Order: sequence, then C-alpha cells, then structure tokens
Amino acid sequence: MELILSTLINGLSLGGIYAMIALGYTMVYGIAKMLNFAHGDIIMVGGYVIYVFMATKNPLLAVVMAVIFCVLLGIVIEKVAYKPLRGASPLAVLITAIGVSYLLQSLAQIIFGSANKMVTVYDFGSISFLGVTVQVSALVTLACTIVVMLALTLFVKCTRVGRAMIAVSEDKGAAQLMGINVNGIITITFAIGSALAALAGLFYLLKAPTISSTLGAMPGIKAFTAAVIGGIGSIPGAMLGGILLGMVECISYKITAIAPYTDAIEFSILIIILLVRPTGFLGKKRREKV
Amino acid sequence: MMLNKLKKIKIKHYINYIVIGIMTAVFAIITLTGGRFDSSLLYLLEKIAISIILAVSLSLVVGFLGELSLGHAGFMCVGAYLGGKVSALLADVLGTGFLNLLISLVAGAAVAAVCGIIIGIPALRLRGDYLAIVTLAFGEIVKSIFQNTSSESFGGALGLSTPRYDKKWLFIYAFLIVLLTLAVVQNFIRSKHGRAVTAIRDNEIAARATGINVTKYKLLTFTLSATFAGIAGVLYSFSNYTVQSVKFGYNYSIEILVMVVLGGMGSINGSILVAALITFLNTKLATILTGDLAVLQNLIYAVILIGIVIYNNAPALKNFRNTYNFNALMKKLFRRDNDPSRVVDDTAKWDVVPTKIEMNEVLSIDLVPQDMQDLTGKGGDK
Amino acid sequence: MAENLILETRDLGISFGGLKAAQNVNIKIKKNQIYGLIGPNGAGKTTIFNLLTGVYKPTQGTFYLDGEELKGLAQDKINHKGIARTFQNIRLFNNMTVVRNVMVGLHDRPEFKCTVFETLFRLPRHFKVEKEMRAKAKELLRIFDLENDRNNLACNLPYGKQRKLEIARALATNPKLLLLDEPAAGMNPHETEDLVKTIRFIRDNFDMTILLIEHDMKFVQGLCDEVTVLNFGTVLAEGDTKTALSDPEVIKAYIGG
Amino acid sequence: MKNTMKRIIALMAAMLMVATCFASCGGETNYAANNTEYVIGFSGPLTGPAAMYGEAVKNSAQMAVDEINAAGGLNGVNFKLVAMDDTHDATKVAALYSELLEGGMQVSLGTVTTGPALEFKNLSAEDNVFFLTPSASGDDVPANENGYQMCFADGNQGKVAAEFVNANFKGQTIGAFYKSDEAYSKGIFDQFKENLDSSVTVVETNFTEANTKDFSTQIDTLKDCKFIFMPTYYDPASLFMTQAKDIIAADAVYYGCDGFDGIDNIEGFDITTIPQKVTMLSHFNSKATEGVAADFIAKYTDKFGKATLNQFGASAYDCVYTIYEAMKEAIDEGKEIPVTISASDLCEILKEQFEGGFSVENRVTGDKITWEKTGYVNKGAIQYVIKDFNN
Repeated sequence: MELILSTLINGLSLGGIYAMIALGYTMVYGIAKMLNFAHGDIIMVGGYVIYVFMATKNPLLAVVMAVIFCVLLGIVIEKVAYKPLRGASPLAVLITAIGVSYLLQSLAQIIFGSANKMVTVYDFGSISFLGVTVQVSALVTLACTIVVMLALTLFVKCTRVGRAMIAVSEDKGAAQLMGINVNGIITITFAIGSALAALAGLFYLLKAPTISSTLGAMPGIKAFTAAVIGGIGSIPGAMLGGILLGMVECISYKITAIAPYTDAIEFSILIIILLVRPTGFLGKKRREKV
Repeated sequence: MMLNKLKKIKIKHYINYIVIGIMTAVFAIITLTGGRFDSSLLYLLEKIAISIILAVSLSLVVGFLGELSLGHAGFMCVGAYLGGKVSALLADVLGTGFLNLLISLVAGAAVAAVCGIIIGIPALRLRGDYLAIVTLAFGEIVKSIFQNTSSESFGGALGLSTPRYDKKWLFIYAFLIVLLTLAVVQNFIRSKHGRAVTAIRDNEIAARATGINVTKYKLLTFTLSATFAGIAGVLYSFSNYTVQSVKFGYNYSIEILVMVVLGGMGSINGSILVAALITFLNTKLATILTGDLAVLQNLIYAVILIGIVIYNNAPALKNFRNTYNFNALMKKLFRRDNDPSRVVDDTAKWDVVPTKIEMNEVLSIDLVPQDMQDLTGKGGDK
Repeated sequence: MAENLILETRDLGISFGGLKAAQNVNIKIKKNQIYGLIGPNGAGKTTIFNLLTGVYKPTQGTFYLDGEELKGLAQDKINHKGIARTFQNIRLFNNMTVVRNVMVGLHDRPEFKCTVFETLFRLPRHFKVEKEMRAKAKELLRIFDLENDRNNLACNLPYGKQRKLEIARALATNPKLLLLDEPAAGMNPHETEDLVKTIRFIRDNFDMTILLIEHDMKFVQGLCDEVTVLNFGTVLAEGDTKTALSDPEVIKAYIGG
Repeated sequence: MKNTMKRIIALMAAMLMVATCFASCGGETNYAANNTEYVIGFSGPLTGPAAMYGEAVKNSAQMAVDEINAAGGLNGVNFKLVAMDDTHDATKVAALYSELLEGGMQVSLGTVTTGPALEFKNLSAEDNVFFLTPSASGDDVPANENGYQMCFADGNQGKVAAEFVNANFKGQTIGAFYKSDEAYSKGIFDQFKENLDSSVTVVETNFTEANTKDFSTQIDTLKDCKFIFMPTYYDPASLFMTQAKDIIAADAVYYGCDGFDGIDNIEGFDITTIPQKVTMLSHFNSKATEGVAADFIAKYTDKFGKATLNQFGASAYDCVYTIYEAMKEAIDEGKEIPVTISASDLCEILKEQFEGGFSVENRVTGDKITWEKTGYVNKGAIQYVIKDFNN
C-alpha cells in the first residue's frame, strides 16, 4: 500500500512535469504544424534564468523573470528561425529546429560552463501521511500542472484568441480568409509554449536542484513522447500522456531488473503507439487529400 | 569504336571514385614500399573514411528518399557491437587479419540491415516529424540496451573490447570500403530504382499512382542505408580498442545529419567533402579549442545549419537563391555553360534540394469545397 | 456487349464517418470510349477517381477493369492492372527532369524489368534497359511535343506543358484506362483545343479508353461519347452526352435552385 | 579524353607528393628526438561535469613538476607536463594520445578517469609507453605490462567496502545506489556484491545517464536503509542527498568510494544541510594536519584554492614524484636516460624498476607504496568521514 502510494505520488509529480512540457509541444504542433525540437532547451534556459536571478534570493522574482525571458526567447526563435520557413518542407523546418536546440545548448555551455550548477529555489520541505514521506514540491508541481491545464483549456475554448487558435490549427488558409492574423496567433502560441517551458524548468529545479546545459534534452524528447501518446494537438491528451509516462518511468525504476532499460521501455512505447495508433489516445484523425 | 564508348563516359560522374581511388592507391604504394605515417594521420584518415560512409549512407535516406533519420548512429552502434564481437571471437582462431575483417564486416552489416528493415516498417506508416522521432527513439533504445548488457556478452558499461586492426593497413581497407559504398549508393541512385526513390521523395502520391511500389522502395532505401551505417560501425570497432555505446547517442546522429545537410542534401560529392572537412576540423579543434570553448564548435555548426537550411528553403528567398547560388556563381566564373546550343546533360541533375509535399496542403478532407472560383468562373460558360 | 466493357463499377461508394461522399455509383465504360464524369463541386468526382485508383478503399460496392475485380488492391497494383491517372492539382516529380518523369512512368513495365542486384552490379541488362527506357520516353515526349524540354526540370515547365507531361507520364505506365482529372483546368482556349486533339490522338493511337472529369461543358460536349453526372455523391444522370446534359435535373443541379 | 587523362595523372602526381611529405621511412620514429626536457603527458576532463578531477590532476602534477625542476630536475634535466582535455569521453582519447606522443611525450600519467583509460591502455601498449595513472581505477586499466595505478582498483574498492559491510552489518539489510551504465560505478558495485557476505541483504537501485537528476523513485526504494553504499561520482550523490534529506532516516550512513571526493566543495551544495553521515573510502585525508599530506594541502590551497583539492590531485602529485624517483633510481643503477630517450625505451627501463619491487615511502597518499606485477597498487586505505551526523 505504502509502496503503491509513494510510487503513485512520484509518478504523478514527474508526470506533471512531462505534461507541462508536453502541453507546450502539443500547442505548437497543433497550430504551427511543426515539431519544435528546441522546446526542451527552453526549459534549460528557464532554469538558468532562475539560477541567475536566485542571486537576489527572491524566488518569485526569479520565476517571473524566467517566464518573461523564455517568452521573449520563444518569440525571437519563432521570428528568426521558423517564420522564414513557413511554407517550406517540414524536413527543413525540423532540421532548423534541431539547429536551434543545438545553438541554445552550446550557448548555455559557453556562458555558464559545462559543470552542473546547484540551485535551490525554495525548500518546501516534506510531509508525511499514511506512512509515506513526500516532498511538498511534488504536490505543488502536480497542482500547478492541473491548474495550468484547466486554464489553457478555458483559454482555448472561451477567448477570442483561443478560438482563433483552433481555427488556425484546422486550416491556416481559411483562418486567414476569415481575417485572423495567422502569424500573430502562431507567435502567441510560441509565447505560451515557452512560458510553460519556463514553468517546467522551475518544477524541474524544485525536484532536482541542479542545472546543466543538457537539462532539457531528455525531458524534451520524453515530453514529446507524452504528447504523442495523448494525441498530439490535444490539451487533455498531453496531460494524460505526461502522467502515463511519468508513472511508467517510476514503476520501471522501481523494478531493479528492468530499471536500466527504463529509457528503452519508454521509447518502445512511443514506437508502438505511433505504429498502432499514430493519433494517440485523444488525437483527431486527419486524412490526406489527393 | 572503343574510343567512342569511352568518350560517352562522363568523367563528372566518376570524379569521386577517381579522387578517392588515386588517394588510396598512393597511400597503399607508400605503405607497401615501407613508408610510415604518423598514427595521428592514420587515425584521422580512418575517421574520415568512417564519416564519409556514414554521410553517404545517410544522404540516401535524407537526400534521396526525403525522410529524416535521427537514428543513424544507432545502426552504426549495432554494427560496431556485433562486428566487434564477431571479430573478438574470431581473433583467437583467425587472428586479426583480413579474413577476420571481412567476416566481421559481413556480420555487422547483416545485423544492421535487419535493424534497417525493422525501422523501415514504421517508415511506411509515418513520415516527417513522426518518423524522425521514431528513428531517434530507435537510436536511444539501441544505445540503452548495449549499455546495460552483461560484461561477458557485450561488455556493458565498460564497453566492448575489440581487437584493433593493424593501423598501417586499416585506413586503406577503410577507403576501399568507401569506394564500395560509393559504387553501391551511386549505382543505386543512378538507376531506375534510384529514380523511383527520388520520385517518392518528390511526390509520394503521384509515385503511387504511377505504379511505384512505395513500400518496397522505402524499405529498400532504409535497409541499404542501415547496412552501410553498420559497416561504418564495424570499421569503427576495428579502429578502436573499445566500443562504448555512449558514443552513439543522438548527438552523433545529428553530427552526421549536419554533414549531409551542409553538403547539400542529395549531393553525394557534397556529403563526402563536408564529411571529410568536419571530421578533420573536429579532430584539429579538439586540441585547439580546449576548455569550455570546445562548445564553440557546436555553436558554429548550429548557426551554419540554421543559416543553410533557411537559405535553401525559405520561400521568400527563392529569387535571391536563383541568382546567387553556387552553380550560377560557377557559371559566371568559368563561363562554360553560356553556349546555348549545348544540351545540358540530364543525368547530372542530382544536386537539388528535395521538396516534399506541403503538410498543410494535404491535411484536409477531400470534400472541402476548395475550388469556389471554378463554379463562378468556369461553370458560367456552359 | 459485356466483354467490351473496360470499366464497370457496381454500387461503388464510400463514406467518411457519417458523410457519404459517394454512393451507389454505377458506371460502365466501353473500350475506346471517351467518358466524362461531371457534376458540381463537391459532387464526389475526384472521390470516384480516388476509389478507382485505390487511394481510398470503397466501403460499398466494387469495380471491375476488363472483367477483373480490383477492389481493395494497393495503388501501385491497380496501376499495374491498367488504371493510370492525372491529378486535379498537378503532381509532377518537380525536381526531376521531364524525361525522367516519364521514365518513372515506364518503371514497372515488364519489358523494362531489371532487378536491384543487376543495377547495383551494373550487369548488361541495366544498360540495355536504361537505353531502351530513355528511347521510349523520348518517343512519348515527341507525341506531346515536349521533346525539346526533356532536360528541363519539370517544375520549370509552363502550366500547359505540365498538364501534358502528367498525361504522358500516366500513359507511360501502359494503362488500359486513363483517368484525367480536369485536364483543361487553367488552360486558354487555344491550349484547350490542342488538348482535345491530343486526347483524341491518344484514344486512337494508343487504343485507349479515357475517363475524364471536367467543368468546361464545351470541352465535354465536344469530346465525350458518354457522361455520368454526379451530385452529392449519387448519379444524377448518365448516358449519351447531349441527352444527359439536357436532363432538367442536371441543369437544375448546375444552375442551382 | 586526352585532357582528362592528363588531369588524372597530374592529380595522382600531386597526391603522391603530398602523401610522401607525411610519410617517413624506416622503423619506429622517436618523436622525442628533439626534446630538451622530459615530457610527461596525460589526458583528463579539464571541462565538463568531471572537470574538478581533471583540474586537480593538472594542478597537482604541475606543482610536482615545478618543485622537481626548482630542485634541479633529474641530473639537471627539467620535466615538462602536457595536459589534454578529453572531457571524460573515451572516443576523444585516440586523437589526443597521438597528439601527445607525436608531441614528444616520453612517459605518461595515463588518463584521469576510467572510461578513457580503457582506450588509453591499449593505445599506449601498442607504442610501449609507460603510464602510472593517478585515478583511473578500472580493474582492467593496468592489464597491459606498461600500465600501473596509483589509486585503488575498483574491484579492490568494492572488496574493501564489502569487507567493511560484512564486519559491521552481518545479517542486516543495507542499500546500494549506483549508475548502471557507467564503468566506474557498475564495476565497483559488481565487486562489492560478489564479496558480500550472504547474510547481508542488499536493496539495490540504479540510474542511467538519461536520468541523472530526479531520484525520487530510487530514494523511495532505499528509504528504510540505515547504510547506503553509493559507488558513484559526487554529482549524482549530492543530488541524491539533497532530495533524500527528509526521506531517508537522519541516522543513516552514506558510504562512497573515491568518486565522492570533492562532494564537500560543490558550489550551491551545502553538505552541512544533510543530516546523514557521509563517509568515503580514500587514500588521502584532505583534513590532515601533519605529515606530507598536510604539506601538500597547504601548498595546493595556497596556489589553487580549496575548490579542487581532492585525492585525484594528491594522487597525481605522488605519481609525478614516483616517476621521478623511479627514473632517478634507474640512473643510479647505471642505466642511461638521455633527454631524447624514446617513450618505448623509457618504458622498458621503468617497467624493469616497477617489476623489481620498486617502492616509494612517505608520500601524500600512503606511507609505503608498492606495486604488484599486475599493476595494482599496495597501500593502506583510509575510512574518511566527510561529515558526521548533524546531531
């Protein structure tokens, strides 16, 4: 019982982080129709901004600055690297995104060095219940993710901008004809995605108070896996996929015999899902026009 | 008659064989006559050969089939471990001679080819971003599995100890294999089958409607590409004492991709040149750029990668591209194509960047009333 | 009579989810006919083409080519059986030369068979096949007056020539039935006239049966022996071109109301 | 056609010329032929996550070289240290090794970490270059005749740790936390487990390169253990401790190997906030107040500060002196070691010394250090308490 409960909480909090990143992936993919490979690295940038502003000993300021910086960065990346390629082949866009990911990683390493940096944002301490000791930060992460997901769903469903996003994701050309500023919507999407990434960076630091230039690479890919499992383009899907993946990872680490193969297991799940159900659990099916 | 036939052979098509062939011959002659080279040079040459094989084989998938593979290092990993293991087992019986090399190459290539088929199956159902992620996942799975094998089988975390081939000769064999790779890859793409592959790249829907068996050719291309990545892996195991799977991560796949993209996707000669250049620079820079500056190298690659891709693909730069491209520049410099009566040789048009069908264009149901203007325009005059 | 039928569809139909894009379509095309498939936009004409070429699998009914049931076959297999098509929005292999586009069409003809092994090792058959394919492609291009453009990239051709090239490529696969999806779209009257001649020429010289979708009624009247009129996925009228077009239902469907 | 043939021939000739420039004739080349000092080379992680070790080795070895030179060198010939940065990446070693050798290296400190050392040992055996590594502790590192270790081999560390556990935790349950895809960590753990008494139950949990940040599951697994064996480097260990400080019992003991070294010097990580006891197996007491070790600590902190003071450096310092003394002894025995001696010739001389029961005494990392024929070191191990319980 204890075992199940503690694994559940660990899985949920890790899954919450994945879900947070996956939300960003899924929104950008749904609307700009591109796989933003650099999304994971924005987490890393957010982490470093927090690290820098933690010099002021004010966690709130650090988090706010991280969100602002990441939003700006997201917009700049979109304008400089992705916008010129709108309408070009997806292959070209993907390669550029990989380039941006590389660029961010190497820039971070040049600025901050390659050694890991320890940074404690805020120590929430831990609580015990039902015989299980949990870090409060894990619960905070989970709560925040749920709030963010609900807020996003409301935003997309109930605001003008949100509805415009749905329109753009359905059909760019038609949306343009309806007077929607498609470029503006895509920029907003990148801004939101980057803000989420900055938050994910924060939660990562709460969980493991260390930062390096490759911080975002693996979580980024795993979150993409989560987004695919849930069905790319779907906000609840990202949440579902993230939590699922977090649970799988925690359970796998729990079983010593298969623990070393955890990555392999997660990636195998990705491949299997893509093969069996490429649209994920909650994704919409699209048909190719001939 | 004979001379006539010879005249028809276009030197341009064989220039890479000629250059690499002569180079190999020269080095072989010097080695045969007792000359020695610094081991750093030999090692560099081995690495260049491996890079060329990797780049050329990846360009088959990326440049000619138009699919992105981020798991090329994974195939190499399979080849390195399997080939390395076979050669280690054979070393007791056969020594580390040519026969051992040959058997290990075949073994490594075969296993990599099987992996190519396995990863080719998703390629049939997925494309673009999804396929890229699947190949990436494959690479990571392979890495993770070999990393955690038992120390008796594949060395696990310690890496697999493999016999190193006599370095005096290995690079010559490596370059002979480069020639073989070139022959196979170029013969493939310069045949009706290669034409079918490029047709799939240009327009998969049309290719299907024209009777091309897309399944077969995608699998074939992935398998061929994986086979040579496996061969490169076996060579790698021969040029090093240990094979450690950390090496074959996604970063290495990207490095190979950079070679292909910078070489001009779909240009074999470009890939060869850039592969050699990047490998050379990497080795030299590793000793010059020390400290945290070492990353500068990655930074530069990233900037060049982004720049080149935007330059080559941005729709807004189309006109600019047409006036200021490499070919136009060459023409201006050498003025040899100015004669209008000269028929352009159509078999040499491989150096073009592939375009795939736009995703947006194809992602909506057939029944959307998209051609309104037809109703009002054409329908009227009946 | 029956053995003269090249194409016969029996209650052919497909629905996407609840949407019935085409249903109960029965078309009979005789050998050497030029057959028109017309109807307003969204009537399901292209859907029929997609069904016939295997892009979509029919959810209802079946179809026969020259007496052989082709339902459920893959696109390339259907092409090998003898149905070739062009597309509404031209789909050429843009980064390949004109002659190569046609050579891709020739790819799976039995007379140009050459295994991968043979090409990799450059056995004599490879050279022989390549030479013959090129000659054949040039021959086809000559018919369409594209011979002089053969070494240009397909994307650099003017619009009319691109249409022609697409037809040439489809013909290269040696079909029994040629499907043309709006071949005259975007052409000027002069080009259209030229196209009518070309299509007749194909019919006569290649012993071909042609099924085409077209909006230009003049074009249809001047060219087609018989037509089927579709509306909302169902057959509205069929038969002799003149009779079918003067059917009041058809006029109503076109003019609206 | 004629033109083309001409071009090909010209190309061939040009290549032949270029290639011959690189080629040299005859047997082995002595790259040290132009040396004016004895050159000691090594490669280590001067950047990257393991940079602390590389820096320590570089600084300490340089310090030793400077001291020897200041004292007149070896019969008037000075030493020179050349360091290369392998960023703890085995694939870089081959290029760096050739660079070192062709740059005139005559004797080597090998590599700083185990992964690269596995490549280095074979490369150096090929050219017969002697190396005495300060810190590459893999069991296979000294497998060839030309390789020796100054640190304890992993197997040995695992064995010593197992003996400690057998003596103190008979019949009890202990925890173990290791990195399953790292040679160092896995190597020690395997030996540890093999030598463990059957009455001891081990709760083991591991992690991989892909996840070196979040250890909540692993901590959860080990939360009831009072003794946790952690054969990892300090980076993941410090993270583990931070995340586990409230979950694992405050009276638990973390027991690490030489990889723990430096854990009390990480920026942003205050080890005093960890309630548990942290101990490690070491051959160097970084809090020594007397003897050679204290001298070394004083000199090192004076020059480079405390941040990189660890046993890797201490060991490297000893390595340089050991090589110096071995060469000196050989000369005293009548052997000739000219400054331009080739690496291979020097290797023969040093091998003879080490195989002949050579020993050094009163060094920073041991009172009396001898070597077995296998290349393993013989000296006393210290159970070093980095930090005691907080209360």
